Amino acid sequence: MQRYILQRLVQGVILLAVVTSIVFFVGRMTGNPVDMMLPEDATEEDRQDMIVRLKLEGTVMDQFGVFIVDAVQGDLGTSIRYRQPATDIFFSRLPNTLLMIPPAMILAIVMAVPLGVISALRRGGIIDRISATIAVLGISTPNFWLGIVLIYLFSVTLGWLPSSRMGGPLNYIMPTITLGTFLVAGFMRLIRSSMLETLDSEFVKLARIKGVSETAVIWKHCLRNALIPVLSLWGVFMGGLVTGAIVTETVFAWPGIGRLTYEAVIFRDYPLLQAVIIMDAIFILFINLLVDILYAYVDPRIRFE
Amino acid sequence: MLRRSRVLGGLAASVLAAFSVAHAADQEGTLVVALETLGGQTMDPILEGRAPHAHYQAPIYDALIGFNLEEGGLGPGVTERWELAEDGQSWFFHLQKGLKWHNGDPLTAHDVKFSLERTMSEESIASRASALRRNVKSIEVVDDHTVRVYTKGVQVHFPAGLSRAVFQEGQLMPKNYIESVGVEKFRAEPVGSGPWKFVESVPGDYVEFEAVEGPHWRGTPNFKRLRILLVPEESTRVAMVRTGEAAIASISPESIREVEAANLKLVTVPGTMQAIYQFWGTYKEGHKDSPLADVRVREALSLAIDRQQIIDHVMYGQASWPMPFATFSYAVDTDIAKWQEWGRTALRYDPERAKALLAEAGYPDGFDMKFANTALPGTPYMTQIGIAVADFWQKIGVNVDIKHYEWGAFRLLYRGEQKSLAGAASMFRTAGRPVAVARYSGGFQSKGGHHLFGDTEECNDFCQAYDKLHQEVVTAQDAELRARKTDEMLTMVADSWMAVPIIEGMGYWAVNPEQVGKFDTIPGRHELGDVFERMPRPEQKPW
Amino acid sequence: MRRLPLISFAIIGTMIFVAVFAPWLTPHSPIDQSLPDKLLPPFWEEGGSTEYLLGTDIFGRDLLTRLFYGARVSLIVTGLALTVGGGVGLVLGILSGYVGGKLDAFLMRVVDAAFAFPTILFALLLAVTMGQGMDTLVIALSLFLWAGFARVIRGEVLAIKQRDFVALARVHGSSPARIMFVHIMPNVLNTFMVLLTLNVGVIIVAEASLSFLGAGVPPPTPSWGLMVAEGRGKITSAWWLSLIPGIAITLVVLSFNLFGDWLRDRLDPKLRQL
Amino acid sequence: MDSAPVLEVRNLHTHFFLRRGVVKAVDGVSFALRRGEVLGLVGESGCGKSLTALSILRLLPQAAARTIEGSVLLDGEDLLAKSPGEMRAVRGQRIAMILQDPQTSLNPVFSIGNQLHEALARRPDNTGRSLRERAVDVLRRVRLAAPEQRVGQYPHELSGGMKQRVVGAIAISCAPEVMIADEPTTALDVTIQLQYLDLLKELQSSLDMGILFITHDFGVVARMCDRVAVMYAGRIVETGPVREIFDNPVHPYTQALIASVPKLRRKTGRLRAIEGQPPALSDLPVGCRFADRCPHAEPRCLERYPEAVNVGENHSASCWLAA
Repeated sequence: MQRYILQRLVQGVILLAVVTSIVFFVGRMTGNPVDMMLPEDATEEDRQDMIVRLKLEGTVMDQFGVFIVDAVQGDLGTSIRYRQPATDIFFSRLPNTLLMIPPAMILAIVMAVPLGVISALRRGGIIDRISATIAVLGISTPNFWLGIVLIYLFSVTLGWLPSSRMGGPLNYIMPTITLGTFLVAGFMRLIRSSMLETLDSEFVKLARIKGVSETAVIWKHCLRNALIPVLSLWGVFMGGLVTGAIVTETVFAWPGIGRLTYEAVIFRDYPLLQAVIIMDAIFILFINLLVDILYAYVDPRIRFE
Repeated sequence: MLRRSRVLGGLAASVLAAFSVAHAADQEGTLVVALETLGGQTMDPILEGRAPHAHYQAPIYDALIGFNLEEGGLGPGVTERWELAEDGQSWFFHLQKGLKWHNGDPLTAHDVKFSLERTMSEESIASRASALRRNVKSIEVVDDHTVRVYTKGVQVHFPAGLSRAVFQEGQLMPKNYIESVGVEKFRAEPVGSGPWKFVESVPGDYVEFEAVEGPHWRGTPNFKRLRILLVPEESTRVAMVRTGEAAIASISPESIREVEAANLKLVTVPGTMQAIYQFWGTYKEGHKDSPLADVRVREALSLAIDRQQIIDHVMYGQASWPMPFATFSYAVDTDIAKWQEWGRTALRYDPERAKALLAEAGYPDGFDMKFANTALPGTPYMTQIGIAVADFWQKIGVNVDIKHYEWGAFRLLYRGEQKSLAGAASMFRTAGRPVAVARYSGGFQSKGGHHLFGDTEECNDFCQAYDKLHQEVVTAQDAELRARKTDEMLTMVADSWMAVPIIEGMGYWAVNPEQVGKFDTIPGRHELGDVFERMPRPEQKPW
Repeated sequence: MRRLPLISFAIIGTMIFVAVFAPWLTPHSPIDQSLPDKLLPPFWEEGGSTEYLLGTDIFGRDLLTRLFYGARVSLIVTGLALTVGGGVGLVLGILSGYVGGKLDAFLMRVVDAAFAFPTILFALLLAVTMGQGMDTLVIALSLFLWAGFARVIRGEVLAIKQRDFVALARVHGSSPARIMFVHIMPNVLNTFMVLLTLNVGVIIVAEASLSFLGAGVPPPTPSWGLMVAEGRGKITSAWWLSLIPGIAITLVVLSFNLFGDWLRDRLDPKLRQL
Repeated sequence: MDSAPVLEVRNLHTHFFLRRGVVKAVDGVSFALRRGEVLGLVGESGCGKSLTALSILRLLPQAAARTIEGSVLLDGEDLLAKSPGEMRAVRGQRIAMILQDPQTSLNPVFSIGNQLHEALARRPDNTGRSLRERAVDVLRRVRLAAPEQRVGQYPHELSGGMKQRVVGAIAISCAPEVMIADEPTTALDVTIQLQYLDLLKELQSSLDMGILFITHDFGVVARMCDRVAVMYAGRIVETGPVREIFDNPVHPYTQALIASVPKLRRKTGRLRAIEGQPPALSDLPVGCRFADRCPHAEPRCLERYPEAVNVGENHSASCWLAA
């Protein structure tokens, strides 16, 4: 186990190096923060001056060298736009995003597990149809649009909820739904199909033969098996979550890292972009590692060499 | 109409205090404003290069030169009046007396010298810092209320850059405070001299201010607090104004219907920008014989555009008929009436004439043309204007190959050799500034950023003639001469049809009438950082 | 056995039909503007006209026409992205599963990387680098897709590789390439087909999100995702702008999902974990 | 052998009601199982053996399958009349079952101990031993090596034979009156098969259970069973003591089955396969269901189904030839 974790960590570092390099070079192909700092009719003289001011002189390879040397020492540079250390900015925004993700996850689990299980049990029944509809709506509704419709419905028309921004518990409701919907849809589909699979299995039959109650058969024997594919496809959901966070944070004026990342791209704030993507990647890799360890715990058949 | 001859430094500062009779006891409530961007959200003026400073720095910092609040353009600020020395090589700035920083220190000429020097310093990334460095020779404190700035050569438009009507470089910072507490502390707890004091800034979320208690020359706030929120999504901003969570939100013309349907107020700031299109590198080898190099074709393309339709339908009626390139009603050294008339006739919709001109130029069946569509920060609706313009061109038989560029990507295209833009048209804009010639420099001078007439290596007769004329305008000390030369410059560019105004845009604001009273904006300045202090509460001045 | 999803076929068929025959189905152009006719509501609403059955957009363009042409754009983008992304995923998945060892370890780490890297940001970066366009969009969406395909296909191949016919082919001296692409590939095509249909919805919605962030299909070209994104600010004053293309997306995604479920049940009842 | 039957199935009909028609998978099955007896239920796959077993336990696989007629008497109580809750009390405690494939019949994500506990916990034990001790004990009774270690292990760590012993342990954990063994050795290696059959025999005699032993293999029947019921296309066609059936099979299907078992062949030197396919259960003929494949078929075989007739002591057959 320890060896496995170590191995994964080493792989993670290599991966980070690759991702970082890609971001470094692709980022620099997309434009230049200098241009974003200057008025639209600035002269070449103004540009050169600003380049010096922002310490962006030298070839891309020179900059890369400086970046690597600093990065190895934990310094990911200073944000061009905010003039602060990029990692400081990341960590000041991170808690906001971390506050948004768990409610979405909980929503997804609270809705998807029972609906997925029930629709598998009553295949073709009313709940199956309703949850199939929810799933398709969840998959096919772009979440920015869902967020805006929610705002118009619950804030503007009904006046029940604050329209956006962080704040009290009520402020979390709409962002949670917006971010959680596609998770609900995805989880529900998976749980339903893997429940169907396990319900047909011999061990469920044996459990029933043993006289185990139907409740225990479903929620203990089936569900635990049905959750395995959900865990194994976790990475896919994580990717979706990052996308969802960018969109949700934009719609709900949520000062999190999704929005920060987006702005770093648009503003060509290279150091910030690099820092944010490196930190995002570390975060996701770490979560994936945790999930893999959890996976081994849930499924005893998995053992690490 | 708005014809006037401006004598710089002629106005008395007391005029400005007309509104300000409010007292501390009369300040209540919080004014909440939702914006699409807070820029760098830094409270250090030398670290913010772009327009958002006029929203979230303006409340606490005064600028050396102020606004003409009614008409737009320059007016008195911390400097009551300013004048060019006899020899034209230096400017005198005479400061208001009795101004104080929020910490109680008096605001003096030493602060002004300190601020200008700090803005020009190595650590400054203010957008025009390099221009200041190039233009300023030295700064001298004559007495506590007089500063003299020695310029390199004659700089007749030098003070304009020190007003927020134009740029940010005139913002004043407290010398003693910064020198005693250090820059880091200043950035965390900034002290200014404006009508609002800094309270807090939460990155990516909001900036909050508190009204100063005593009367302030810019106007004494009627609200106790001012909170400026960052809300990137426009639909959300509109919703917030509807629910009353925000009193004011920036919008684009697309939301105008939504705002009116919801019984909100629409406030427009006139003359904030011109949407234009321009032709790049037509002077270059390989493009000299292209259709766009023919002035008749370029004129035809302008005649093909029904500007009234764009104003009525793309801008929902909230835009004006344009004047010549970068020229607004508050422009200096300009015969406004003449050029308004010119706009009406020269920029008319005349597809028949357009087709005739095309035929005359040898393109009766049209031609292929590349058109780069883009929107500059703060004016997203430019993309839609671009789409509409392309459609009008298509209708007179031009085959327009329209491609969209995100602004940062477009920015790459026109630096250096402009290879991928040469021979193509693109959308562009000119911001609402009183001194047109500054914008002409970037557009048409051979050393300018766009150099549409020719570059430093390839400057034909026309290009050289323009460079010469431009130099005459910026060095003309005599007002009358300067006006005449400015007129010649406008004519030369207008007749070239190289950069053509489409419409004059506005700043658009959705306002909840129950949250804030009726207020006036400053023509040409989209941002409201210099307006907040004069906004009444709804009961003080209902809509 | 599930019944043949006739309604799904009908909807998918309609979409393909209108996409292919768009120019003959409508008198309007999807791009030419008629500014004075902007924002007309659908014909059944007050102020609507039968000339523009589903109303007009902000440039006075017929919404129905744009929906037809949008189907075309959405189909092309989806089709290409699935072909490229799915194809790469298929080939790499087979390679990874069959060859195994270091190649497998390497490819699976790359798949992890693809998941760890927020794909939408890469799409954004691409869009700002290359300029918005269908080509950029297809590349971005393909990058988004391939890893998922590769992972699932690899799993299938691992199972298939144990089966007798593969051993037999090996005994007969078939080359690895032949075994992979002649013997194994046909056996994963079922899974592949199902993945394709189930990803249609994912792509259409991803395209809409990219449009929202300003990196989708460039206007004035209509795509359903762009139409929803552009109409989002007018939900109360001109609901048809975003709701109608939204409904179209939902119907098509629903159809492809039902079709995919049916296909999955039909091709392999065991293949439920998708 | 003359004791009252512990389990008696009378005229059981379990059908699938599908969109394309009714599948009569169990179509009038009757038999009786006595305490301490092993009754073999023999037939080709698909003849309804397993479904008969599941009908007894009322664990029909899908909503579409229903028992529409008949009765299942356990010590005289009709199981079909019981409520779901009462029925659950019967399963595991009074009737246990061993499934065919040990590889899939244990839940992969729970430990052996955990799966045993579920069964053990249902019967109170007054010896004061912990569940774990009882689990170890029951594993010991199925002759599983190192039982203390096994309780903590997961199914994938055990071999097929070991798993089937665990399944056996689960089955006997509540000392049931009846055990249904559905082809318990089919999936095991031949050497292990014999050991397992011996184990079942031993458990049976020690617990005095009645075992309903479902198989398609007459070789296993000969080894295990006291009596045998031969099933074909949803019905029992012949039933009787094992020796009697082997010595004197009456029904041509029984004869064919016996003839197909290599070791038991007597008269002919050749192994005989049964030609043809059983009839579709959704479209059954009116007459004898084996008539199509029967070498002795007569016209009356096609017209009417033969009633069961006694052909010896406790030996009956449904065949016109016997009548």
